Amino acid sequence: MAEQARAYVCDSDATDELGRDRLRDFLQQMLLIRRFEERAAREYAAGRISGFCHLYIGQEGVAVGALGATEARDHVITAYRDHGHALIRGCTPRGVMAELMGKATGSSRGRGGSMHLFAAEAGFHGGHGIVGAHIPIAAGFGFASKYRKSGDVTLCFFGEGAINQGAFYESLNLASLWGLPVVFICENNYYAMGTPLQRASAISDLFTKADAFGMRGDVVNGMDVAAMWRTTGEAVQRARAEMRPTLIEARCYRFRGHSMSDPAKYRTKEEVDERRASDPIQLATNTLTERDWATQDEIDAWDEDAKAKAADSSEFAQESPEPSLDDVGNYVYADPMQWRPDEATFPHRRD
Amino acid sequence: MAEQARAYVCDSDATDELGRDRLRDFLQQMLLIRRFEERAAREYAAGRISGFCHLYIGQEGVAVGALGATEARDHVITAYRDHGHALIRGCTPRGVMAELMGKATGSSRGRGGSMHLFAAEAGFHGGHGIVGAHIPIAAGFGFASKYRKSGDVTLCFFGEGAINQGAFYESLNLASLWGLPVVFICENNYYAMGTPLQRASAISDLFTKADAFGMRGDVVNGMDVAAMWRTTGEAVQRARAEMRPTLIEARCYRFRGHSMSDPAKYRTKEEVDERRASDPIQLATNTLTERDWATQDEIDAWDEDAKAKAADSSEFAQESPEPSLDDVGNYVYADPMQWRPDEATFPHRRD
Amino acid sequence: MAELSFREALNQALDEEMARDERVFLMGEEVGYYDGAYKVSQGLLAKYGALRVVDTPITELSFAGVGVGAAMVGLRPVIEMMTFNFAILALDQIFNHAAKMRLMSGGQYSVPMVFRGPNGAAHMLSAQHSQATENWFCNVPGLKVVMPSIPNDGKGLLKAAIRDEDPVIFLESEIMYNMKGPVSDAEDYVIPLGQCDVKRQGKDVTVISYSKGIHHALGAAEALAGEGVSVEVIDLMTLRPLDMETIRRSVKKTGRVVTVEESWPYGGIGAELAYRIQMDCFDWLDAPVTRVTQLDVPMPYAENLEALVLPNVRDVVAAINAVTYRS
Amino acid sequence: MAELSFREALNQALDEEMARDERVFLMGEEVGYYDGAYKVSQGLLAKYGALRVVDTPITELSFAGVGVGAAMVGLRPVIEMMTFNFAILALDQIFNHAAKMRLMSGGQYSVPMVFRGPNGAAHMLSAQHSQATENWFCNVPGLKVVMPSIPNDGKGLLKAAIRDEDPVIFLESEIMYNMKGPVSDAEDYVIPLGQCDVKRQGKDVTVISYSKGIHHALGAAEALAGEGVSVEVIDLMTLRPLDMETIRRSVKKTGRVVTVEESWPYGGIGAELAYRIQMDCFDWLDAPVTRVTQLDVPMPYAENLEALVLPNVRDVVAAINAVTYRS
Ligand SMILES: Cc1ncc(C[n+]2csc(CCOP(=O)(O)OP(=O)(O)O)c2C)c(N)n1
Ligand SMILES: Cc1ncc(C[n+]2csc(CCOP(=O)(O)OP(=O)(O)O)c2C)c(N)n1
Ligand SMILES: [Mg+2]
Ligand SMILES: [Mg+2]
Repeated sequence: MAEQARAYVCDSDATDELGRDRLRDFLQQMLLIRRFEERAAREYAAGRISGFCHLYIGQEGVAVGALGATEARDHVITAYRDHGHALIRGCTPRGVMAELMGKATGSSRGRGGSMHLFAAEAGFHGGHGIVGAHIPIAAGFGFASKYRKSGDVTLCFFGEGAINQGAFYESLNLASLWGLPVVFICENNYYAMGTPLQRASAISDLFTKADAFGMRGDVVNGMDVAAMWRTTGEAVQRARAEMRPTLIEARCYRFRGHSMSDPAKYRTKEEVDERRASDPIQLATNTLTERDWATQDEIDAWDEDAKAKAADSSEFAQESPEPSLDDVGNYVYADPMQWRPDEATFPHRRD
Repeated sequence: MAEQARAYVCDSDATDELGRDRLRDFLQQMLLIRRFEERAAREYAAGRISGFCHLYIGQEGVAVGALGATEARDHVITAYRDHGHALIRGCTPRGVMAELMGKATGSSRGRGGSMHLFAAEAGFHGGHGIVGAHIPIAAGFGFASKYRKSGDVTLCFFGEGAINQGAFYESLNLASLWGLPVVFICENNYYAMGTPLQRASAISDLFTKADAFGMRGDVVNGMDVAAMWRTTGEAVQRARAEMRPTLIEARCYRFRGHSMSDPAKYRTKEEVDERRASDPIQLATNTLTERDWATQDEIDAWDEDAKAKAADSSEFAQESPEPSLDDVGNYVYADPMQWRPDEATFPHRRD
Repeated sequence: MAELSFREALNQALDEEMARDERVFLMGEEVGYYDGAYKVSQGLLAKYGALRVVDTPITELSFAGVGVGAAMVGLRPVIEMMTFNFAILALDQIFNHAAKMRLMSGGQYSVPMVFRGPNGAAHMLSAQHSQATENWFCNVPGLKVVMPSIPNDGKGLLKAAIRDEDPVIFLESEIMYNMKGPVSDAEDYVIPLGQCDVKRQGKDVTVISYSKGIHHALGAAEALAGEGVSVEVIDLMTLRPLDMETIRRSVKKTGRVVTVEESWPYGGIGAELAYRIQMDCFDWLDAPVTRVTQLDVPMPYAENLEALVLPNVRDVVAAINAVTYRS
Repeated sequence: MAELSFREALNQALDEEMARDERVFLMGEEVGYYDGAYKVSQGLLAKYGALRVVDTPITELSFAGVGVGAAMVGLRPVIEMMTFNFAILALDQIFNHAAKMRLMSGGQYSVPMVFRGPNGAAHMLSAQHSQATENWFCNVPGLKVVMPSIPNDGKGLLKAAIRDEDPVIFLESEIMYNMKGPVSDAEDYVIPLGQCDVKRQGKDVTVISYSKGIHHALGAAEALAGEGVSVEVIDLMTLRPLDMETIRRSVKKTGRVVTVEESWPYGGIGAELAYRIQMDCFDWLDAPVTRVTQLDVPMPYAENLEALVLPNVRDVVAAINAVTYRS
């Protein structure tokens, strides 16, 4: 994998299959995520965003390639490193940036923040903060698909650190035992906060854990959006047609720290630079230009467009109002009245 | 396995290794467990024992063979089906029977009952009721051995139903990652209450799950006390000498219901009868007599002795006093006074 | 009114709701082929099939999560915990997911599901199998908590819980499944959540309880009636949210309150009731609100110790005597 | 007295206890090579090595269990939960095993261990990362619960917790690690568990709190001192077991009580204190015990909503005014 990860262009067979138009589209999606997050990082530095903020920079190929292999009716769920998945699955840049700034116009009305983005209508079910805990929830979506014979598929993303949580294993067993149409995608960026894979997992070929549940396991270069698309596509097909789950290990890398507050002292500059050579955006760019599927000018224009969208989202978010204090009792129960004053502390708090 | 499980005698190589004296000893231990539990079942029917009572009848070969491969300094822990392990690892028949009857003379002073037998001095650490939850605790014993470089080994027994709990996988990962001297012994009796293995686990060769953690996995006929002894012995050696854990799948069968209250309608009489043919006590008996390592008269005498011990334990237990009500606040904290009256309800309760 | 056991009443509720709404399914350990560890789901597999009555491996955390996911996309799961002692393994899905999904998403999701099963002590099961877990759930906003005391309420409340748009923790008493009682024959009998029921009218003392405790309360009321003490017994039925109106009305009438619960005292239901009552009815109280709870110890196995640890009619009588200064 | 941050004071306690007793080890996520997610364990790996400062995979349930097992056989584990929001995954090991092993075995085992880490809200972390979890632990017999409000107490209490023979839940405030304060230079500074500390003497009102709430209480006391209201502030320090003597003495002096906590109200610490105070000091109370808590909602992300949901000095002032009938 390491070899392939350093490759200069996307896998050529996968690229042939993917085709010009989709690869052009994928690059634009990756650029949007990249520029949006670079903007978010600046807003964070400027103090306009607070709390935990986990950037996806470097891993864009995984979400873009994988989601590119799904249909609109399919379900998607991931952990707290969710900006990328959200932006290409139902959340607008404005909605996400406003959410990061805790505004009423945010995609979660300012209730969830960076870690809890959702777009229920579009089948993007979050945005979750407890490592590994959303994996059984994904199995629940798969169960619902089987229950309704609806033919839709669930993509569940999680980091390699989540693989050590019992919920991961329990869910794989249920998915295989019951035949649930779920694709489990482990985004192996080799670090869980400051802990490298080898200090957390007894084995390093994580995709082989699928064997313990009689499930298909695949490994793919997550920095290669075309390869990611192809491997996920096969798994989605397996889920939709045969009701069989798959575990995909997508090897990738995050170029930034774990969150905005992490100096990432646990890895060398050399290691990071080496991995930057396989930046998914660079790979896609090289592939498009080499094949004359896009000119550098076009790509620069896409880049400008992405930056413009990011800038617009920031303006929108800054101008947006904070949530109304009167709504503090909403969204706890279906009926806001279920939130009884006498279950709270002092009434004056709501004056 | 099924084939072997129906074999008429114990594996001959294993038996050669084990030798005459130890096999004679093993049979006596199995007889003690068997007769003790038959007695316990009668006491239960007579209303002298209440609560949950899970009999080990049919699985004696697993505990006797495995524990026969350990040293006194080693640690043992199991689930609620613990009478067998307790009787050959520090608990007396009197202490266990008194515990089952909830008497002050019980091995846990009447606090634990059938599911919570302990003999701390002898390294028998229970007796636990939450399926799968004692597996991480076993890893903790292993961690302590590594921490102290004490060279002792932990045997952790659990049912095949526990294999679907996340704690099982988490613990295997820790044991392999950290190099803990723990032998994980899955007593696969094919049923978890009324749920057959194939309706609970996506795969049936459970020992292969060890691969997911870079750990050695073995399967053995748990009805064959000699084979059980040999396989466990190798694993104990691997743990003690190389600090490497092992997962052993011991295929066995319980001849009684899950607990005293289970009619076991989920399996046929034919299935049970077929499995009775490989009763571990019968296998050991056949092996000893065939090899002229013991006469039937000797074996009958051992059997009588086991019955006598069971009868004695019952008399002892019945004559024993109930725990004193004054001690209700003991064993909650090291200092009984930590249990403050004002943290309880009415003082008169303790009058 | 048919005379039914708690088990049968709950079974009827499940059956009727599954027949009424095909989004409703039951999932848990041994709920199907075994007909339920406590036989509450008897016959449902045969009637509704394995897709709607789902046996699970022993994996509480994850099948609870499967329920949360299924509810998020529109199904109405009823997740059976074989006993709530095991639900402790699933608390992350209940506290962090079921209870918070609506809020975290700014109202994009409802999690209409029920976690149900036996709770509290049965008989001689020792510490790990005898816990009354209601306190923990009552503390968490986003959850509703329901605990019926008689078969009739069990049926009406379970049907309401299944139809509720929010996650409901429905706790049944592990030793009351065989208790019989009259159950409404109404076509579609539903008891709204969030309301207390006055199980016995009285004027001298208010005893507030739920589930098993109601029977201790009624027993004490009966015993003291002879001695001229008129006891009002309020059945919370829904512990969260609490119906304080009914409670206040009673307390302002009697001025004396005893609470009865099987859970541990610290931060229990009695503590919460005491807080609210002394806050709302300070000038009406003639005696401190007095609670009867389980002793503050893990449950021991021995029969005599277990009996000592659990609250009983005698304790309630003693508490009533205390608040009426008869002792 | 050296001026230390909470982080430094806790680090000293860990360092001193590890130096004093080689059975003591620290285990958790990022405690070693990363020097701790909140840097409480800074430098300990370098000093004590990887066998005594152990980084774990993300597997809360099991490393909590490893701690229980190690404690059962004589070690003294300090298990760090990166935050207690994640400890929910480990509650089975804490409730069903650490808290019950001694009882279930009839006293054959001690489980001398500490579960410690940040608790409560930090700043804009939303619902899953902002929980004050103390209620749940306080409810469970077999556990002790400790929550320091200043660095000095943090050091003295953590050392006592590590030496205690029972499992101790030691909850630190996630946003107070940088707070500085004088810390005793005593050779071996240990504050016994189970005792309150009167942080400010007063005669008109008793405010009972712990951890972060103490600072709201002291702020309110300061603010009201000018208006001639003399507020006594009691720091529980140990929430379980509760030191009722100190509390009763104060309440009998002031007759008015306000409790302050960051957790949710239902069955909270304030509820328990209210129960015991009205039970023990019924005739001394001039006003209902009044609690200040977090609003009864999952924590929202937005800064203004979070500020509204969390208790603050203004709330405590309002509560004091209420119990003194000044409002
Ligand atoms: C149950 C739980 N434990 C710990 C944490 C704290 N935490 C947040 S992210 C993280 C690392 C996760 O790493 P990985 O799964 O590889 O995802 P990545 O951050 O690399 O995308 C940890 C330990 C948490 N959020 N939930
Ligand atoms: C966490 C948990 N869930 C459910 C139960 C109820 N229960 C007790 S034993 C059992 C079956 C366990 O089967 P297995 O692990 O195969 O052990 P066996 O009984 O066959 O020895 C179940 C479901 C429990 N005790 N703990
Ligand atoms: Mg990672
Ligand atoms: Mg079994």
